[in-house]
Amino acid sequence: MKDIREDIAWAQINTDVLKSLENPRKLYWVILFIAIALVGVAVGCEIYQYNMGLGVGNFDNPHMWGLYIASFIFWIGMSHSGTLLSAILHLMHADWRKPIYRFAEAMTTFSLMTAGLFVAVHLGRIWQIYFALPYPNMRQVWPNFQSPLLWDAMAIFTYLSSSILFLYIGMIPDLAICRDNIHSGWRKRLYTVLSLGWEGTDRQWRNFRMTYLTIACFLIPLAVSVHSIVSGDFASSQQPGWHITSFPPYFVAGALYSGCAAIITLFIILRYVFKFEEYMTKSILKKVARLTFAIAMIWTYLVWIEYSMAWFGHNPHDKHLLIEKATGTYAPFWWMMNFCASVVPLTLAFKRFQTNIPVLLAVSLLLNLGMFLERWMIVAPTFADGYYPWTWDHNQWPSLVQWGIVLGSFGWFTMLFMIFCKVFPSVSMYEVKEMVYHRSLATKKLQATGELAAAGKGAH
Amino acid sequence: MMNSEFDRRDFLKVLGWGGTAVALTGCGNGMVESGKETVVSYVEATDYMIPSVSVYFNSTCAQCDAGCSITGRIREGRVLKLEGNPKSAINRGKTCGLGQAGVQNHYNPDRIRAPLLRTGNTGEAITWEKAYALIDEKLKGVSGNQVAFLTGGMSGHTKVLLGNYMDSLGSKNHFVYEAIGPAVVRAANMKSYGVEMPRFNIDKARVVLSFGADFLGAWVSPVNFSQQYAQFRKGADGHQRGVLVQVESKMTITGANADRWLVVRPGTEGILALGIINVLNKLGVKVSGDIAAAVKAYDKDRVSKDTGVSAEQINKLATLLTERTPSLVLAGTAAEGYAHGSQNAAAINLLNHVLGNVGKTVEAAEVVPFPQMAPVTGNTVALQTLNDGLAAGKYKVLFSYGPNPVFTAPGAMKFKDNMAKADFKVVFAQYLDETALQADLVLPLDSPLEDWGTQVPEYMAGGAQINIQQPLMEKLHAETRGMGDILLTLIKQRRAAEYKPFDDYYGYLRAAVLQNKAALGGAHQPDNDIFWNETLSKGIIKFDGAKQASFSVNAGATGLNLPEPAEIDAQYPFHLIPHVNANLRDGRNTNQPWLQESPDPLTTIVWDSWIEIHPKKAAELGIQEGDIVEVTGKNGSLKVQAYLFPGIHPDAVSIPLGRGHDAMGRYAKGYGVNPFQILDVVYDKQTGELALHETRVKISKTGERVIVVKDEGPVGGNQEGQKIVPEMFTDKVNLSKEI
Amino acid sequence: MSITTLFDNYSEFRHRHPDGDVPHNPYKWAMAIDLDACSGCNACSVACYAENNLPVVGKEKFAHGQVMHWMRIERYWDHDGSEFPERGARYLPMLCQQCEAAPCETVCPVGATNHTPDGLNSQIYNRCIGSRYCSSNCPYKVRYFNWYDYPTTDNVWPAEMNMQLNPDVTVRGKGVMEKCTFCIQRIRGAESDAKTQGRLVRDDGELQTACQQACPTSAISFGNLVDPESRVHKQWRAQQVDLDKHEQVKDQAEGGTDLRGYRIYEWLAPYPSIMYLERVRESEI
Amino acid sequence: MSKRHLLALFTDFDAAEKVVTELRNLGINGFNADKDMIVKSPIEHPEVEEFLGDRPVRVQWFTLFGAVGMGALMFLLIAAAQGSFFAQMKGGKPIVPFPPDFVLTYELFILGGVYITVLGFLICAGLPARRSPLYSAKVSEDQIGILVKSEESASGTLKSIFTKHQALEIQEEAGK
Repeated sequence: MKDIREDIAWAQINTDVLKSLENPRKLYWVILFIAIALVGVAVGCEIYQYNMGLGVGNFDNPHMWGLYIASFIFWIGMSHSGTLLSAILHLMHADWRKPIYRFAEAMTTFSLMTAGLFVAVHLGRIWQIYFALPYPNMRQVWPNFQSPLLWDAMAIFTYLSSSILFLYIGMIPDLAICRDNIHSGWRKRLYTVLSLGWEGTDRQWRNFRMTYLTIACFLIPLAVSVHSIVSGDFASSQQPGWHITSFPPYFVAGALYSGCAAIITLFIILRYVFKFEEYMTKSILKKVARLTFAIAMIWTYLVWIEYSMAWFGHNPHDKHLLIEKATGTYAPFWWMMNFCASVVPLTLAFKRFQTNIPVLLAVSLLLNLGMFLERWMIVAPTFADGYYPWTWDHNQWPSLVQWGIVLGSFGWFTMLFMIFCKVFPSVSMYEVKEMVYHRSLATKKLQATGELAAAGKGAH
Repeated sequence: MMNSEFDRRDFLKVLGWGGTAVALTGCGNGMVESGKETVVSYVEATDYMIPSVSVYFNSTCAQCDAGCSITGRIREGRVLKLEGNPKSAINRGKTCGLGQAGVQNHYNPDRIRAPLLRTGNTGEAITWEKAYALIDEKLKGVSGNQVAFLTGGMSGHTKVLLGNYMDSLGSKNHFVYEAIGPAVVRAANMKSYGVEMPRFNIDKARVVLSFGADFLGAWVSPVNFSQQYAQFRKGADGHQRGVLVQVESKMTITGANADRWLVVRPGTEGILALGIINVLNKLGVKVSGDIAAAVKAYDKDRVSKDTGVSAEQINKLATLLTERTPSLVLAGTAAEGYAHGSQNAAAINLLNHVLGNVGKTVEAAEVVPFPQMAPVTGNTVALQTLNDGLAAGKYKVLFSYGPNPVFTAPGAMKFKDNMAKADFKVVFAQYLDETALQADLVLPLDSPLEDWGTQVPEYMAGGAQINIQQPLMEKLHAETRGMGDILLTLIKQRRAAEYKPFDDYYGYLRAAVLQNKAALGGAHQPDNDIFWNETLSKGIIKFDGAKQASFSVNAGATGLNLPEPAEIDAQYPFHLIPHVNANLRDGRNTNQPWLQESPDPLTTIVWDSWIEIHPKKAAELGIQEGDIVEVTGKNGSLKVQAYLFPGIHPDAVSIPLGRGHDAMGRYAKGYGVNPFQILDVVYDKQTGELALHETRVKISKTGERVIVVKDEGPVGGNQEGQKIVPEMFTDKVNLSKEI
Repeated sequence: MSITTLFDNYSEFRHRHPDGDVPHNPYKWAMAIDLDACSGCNACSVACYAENNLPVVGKEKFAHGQVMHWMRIERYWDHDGSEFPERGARYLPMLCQQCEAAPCETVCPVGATNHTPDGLNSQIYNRCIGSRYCSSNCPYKVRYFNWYDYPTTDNVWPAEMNMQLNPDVTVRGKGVMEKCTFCIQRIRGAESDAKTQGRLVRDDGELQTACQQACPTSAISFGNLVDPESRVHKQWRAQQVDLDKHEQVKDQAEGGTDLRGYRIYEWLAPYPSIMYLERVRESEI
Repeated sequence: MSKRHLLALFTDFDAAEKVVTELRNLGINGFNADKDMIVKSPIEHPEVEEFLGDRPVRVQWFTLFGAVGMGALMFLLIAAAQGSFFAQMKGGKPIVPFPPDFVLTYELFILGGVYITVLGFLICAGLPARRSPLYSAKVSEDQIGILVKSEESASGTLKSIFTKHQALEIQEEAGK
């Protein structure tokens, strides 16, 4: 199977990647346009909701939360795979990550930005959102540090800013390349400023390596903590279906899961629109697919743990809720969720699908549909069948306003992401160089010892 | 009370100004902003109005006729809330939801603001002078018996004034109409006790056996009964907890609180009563010969067959009644609403005699020593007479004050059309209700919280008392008048000389009270002003040691013959039970949003009407909750949402009264249906009262379905096995020990 | 400065309700509701509307479950399979339980709902940003959210109707959470009166909640739980219900207890401040 | 005595290594191999450090300080903030509850760590930097550059050494 050529000239790498900043395929503009349109829809809905009050979202008592919180978790989850690829695999010296971690990292950043929006959209009084910030004030009123929501805010802020820094630091050498190769216009100025006068001197490289490593080390526990804390919003509450010990690992697994699926989707799109066939090779795709499959199985295991805890644990409320999920108003979505997220990934177990682009695209989209439903099925049913039977409510549906804003969030994410890929190199040039350099060294050694046949392409 | 040292009227003026000021500043209703009004500063506020400090004045609740005394909380000249007046023997500081909503009757945005004269189909606002002149003119050349005056139950000085006015017109046609008053029971009581409305000592009873008397909801004097009920339940003075058994075909809120709710076939309440007497007799309770003879036929098997109450239940009940004395038996709305209503009531009252409750738990109430002020109670006979008269074109001029006959009269009586036959129709009203819309001249009334008056409650709970009604704040609308003032002006048109000294109703009232100072307990107080202000601040005039009504006990069973239970009509298989909702009553309070949004105690439905069907029956008919069903009777049909309700006899369906207005403003119009319109016109054989429960209907699905708007969740009041409202039995717990 | 306070009052900061070292003093407001007396007539609910400026949301919004009744009367049936409810219905007035360890308090991101020194679960409207986490975490679902801006909604408080609004109580705008306050405006009034007169609030009806004052059967009693003279205190004592237990001793007794007092969801350990007295039915009939 | 710069470009690291080792071994006077020699490469290459001799990295100390300092400071501030609102007693919880504060401290520990590390990087790597006198875009593409600074006298020798190892290109600073 075709992989990145080891004898590819470094200069070639530069030119190829830099091309992506210039002329993508038509499809790029189509996607960008649709995305912007969706954002428009969402803005409209939000303005309406802002003026009328949240009631237009068709919330009620007890349905206090709806799609907003579900989407919030969804987007937070999406962000995790970026860290997985860039940080964890970096530490594990899995060099195949090098061509794709840049856009994964960008995905992290932008999905976090999207998630952040939902925190605001969800509030009854957005205009008072600064109350949640710990700013010193004369009355000495501070946010309530006991609230999981505040932990969220803190965790997300940390995660977002760290990811942005990580993304930026890792991009400096490439920005220098852009600076050196683009000779006019605002881009020239932009790259000149951003590259901070990088010249690839030994001193710069030395500190660069150490810094990159350190931040990677920080990001891993951070990513884990972020989604554990998000799960804390539910696990640390008292409600049936939420108050579950296994939630933190369950959420983290789910996060990595949807993230990987999203990577596959974006991988395929970028590969096409920016003509990256040379670098985003099928062998890489295969590895991501396998990774996704593994995580999918972990997630399935955890979700079954959750079900069996509800079923066999002697809590009538949890058990009732589980039955309601499977048979009640939400049953169709619940079953679809289980199908998409637990059954569909099985296709990834087959070699021929692991590199079949149309199949992978479809599967990855289904997986994320499943994961979105999963978040919704965590939030909504608990409101529909909480503790108190008198206030159970089985016919509340999110209004078009809610759906509009959720759709818009996808547009918003895609818009940011697409613009980023057009402005910045979405394949890390210097690391691809490192990759082919080290591989060629390895091959040379093998040739020297004449064991090329034995090793084959096993190196990757 | 801090208000006894100054003249109330200056005070009210002050209040009024303050009121305007705060209404505008405090509530930001835009008048100030739009420059229509200016803010009045507090710089020159009087001592009586301290910003942010409430003052309290006593008055009388006019939401129903029970005559609860209320204390209004007034701040910056606005009445904010009504609480019960603890001094009143009737409600002892308590209020019902209906009473609480009194302020919404007062502040209601749909009140009429000026006299309206009909020109074609529109009402044109005119001045009061013009209105009075018009009435005067219309009355010229009209003989007294061509004038009819329709009112609801009345008492006190307004009643006196009205009486005098009718005299001045030489008219005897004062029709007193109550759509849902207990008229038949009154008649029956008159027969068996010699008084229309005795005092019921629920708190003294150990067992209360109520035949459809919804005394916790809408019957006679609910707030008073509720308090007695609480006592009765606690088992006052060391007794064990009282037992409540409710016999009816459709569960009322009282039935919902009963220890045993006995569902009977509609109309067989009397039979059950006689059956119980029969069993009691067997159990050794002495009864006079004629009674024994009368009940001989009613052995428990037959009764059980007729009523559907198991023989075993009847036995248990009878035993209980013998074991625990005194008991109290009540005949209520459900029992009286049939062609044999009087018979039912008589039979039930007989039970009281047999059990020897008369004189113990059924007593004669004290009476106010001013017979001319005593209440006149309404009935539906009056309506019929009036209706016939109108139909025959006997009446040229019709005055209407209080009831809303166009809404509450059965459609089959064609009251609306007959009313049109009168040349000149004057309606005194707060709202443009259905009747007012038919009038030629509509005169806007003050709200009860703006008006003066006196009231003598029909049901005297403690000693005799006269309730004072006084304004709690300045008028909201300049062009409204109190009924007293209107009557005074009208009567001046006839007898100017006699009424010259009274320049308004307030003056009349004050004079009238001071005249009888001694009799009203002011003997010790030389100063009239002080006495007057004290009286007002009390809000109640009590007559200690007033004598009781003469109580003639008639325990005979003569003329007692109950019909066989009605067979099921093949064409119209269901009894339609028009249910009296404690909040909406006959529909005069439907335009008070709090009441519209306060859930019905049994179905928790709001803002709409519904028809109650027993789940078993509904299953037969394939009806589910929310199905729109068509209810068809001999006199028309209506479409209403179905609610499956276990607390109703399978042969009966029930629709609440009070909703279904097509007038009366934004909060009432267009919500629900009006079952009055499809009632069969059947009369009680003895009293000639309308028998509200005699209507037969059939129901059919229309295919439409709605989501029933109710507070109850999808599991319909199921606790899902949780400990939310657990229950104990009296063999396990002793309440009399409790605090 | 704040750090010094921290160190000075450290032990104070570490105590917790209700089983902490510092009891409520001098007030702990609590309720006892006798379900045997309650007739389910809704007077309390309407009184609450009148006292606390609750908006009437109308049919549409009620249908959407957006009703704002702080005090709701719940009607339950015995589901014993019999054809008719022969023992009547069961009524339960459900309002904010003013929990001692309220699930809603800890989760509010801005601390808009707190535990007051006199034992209330307070809600600060103008601090609330409407995250609705409190309601999500409330086991009783007795918190109500302003989904719309009711003061400016048609026919909620049209001209004249707005003159009835109680000046002692805020009119809530859109986007804030609200709930039963035990009529805090009355409580504060009584407390400060008592303070100026150098005494404690008496238990003689000087302080009544709106619902209690209206209740025709006097099913609701409200008062100061730490005042041994108060009716509420005596009732709780007599029923052997302790505020700071999530499992009462009497309930562990063999064959149950003959006492009626219980608290809903006691086992969740929110330590509700409202004790209900079980409904009773006659065993003879 | 003015100094002048030379930049030589080589195809790969091996070539560059040879040059560097040679320059370091024969001590040309007027040229200090440890101070005046900079290697520029398109990719990060550990070997470079080895043949360039030991040049220390100090970023990790920033990291340590940032993480620990920020964490500790924030815990104190949060606890102090809680300590100073008496109004916000939470039923069932102490006013200064440890678990939540630890969660926040944990986040801030990481936040501080990352921020200060980045700061440290900029300081240690001397970024943002003024561009050095001689630079070729080739360096960011595929060639290894060696930038040396020496006395006029030494520059000749250096140039010859570069040419000896087939430098692809030698840039020379225009003489002042």
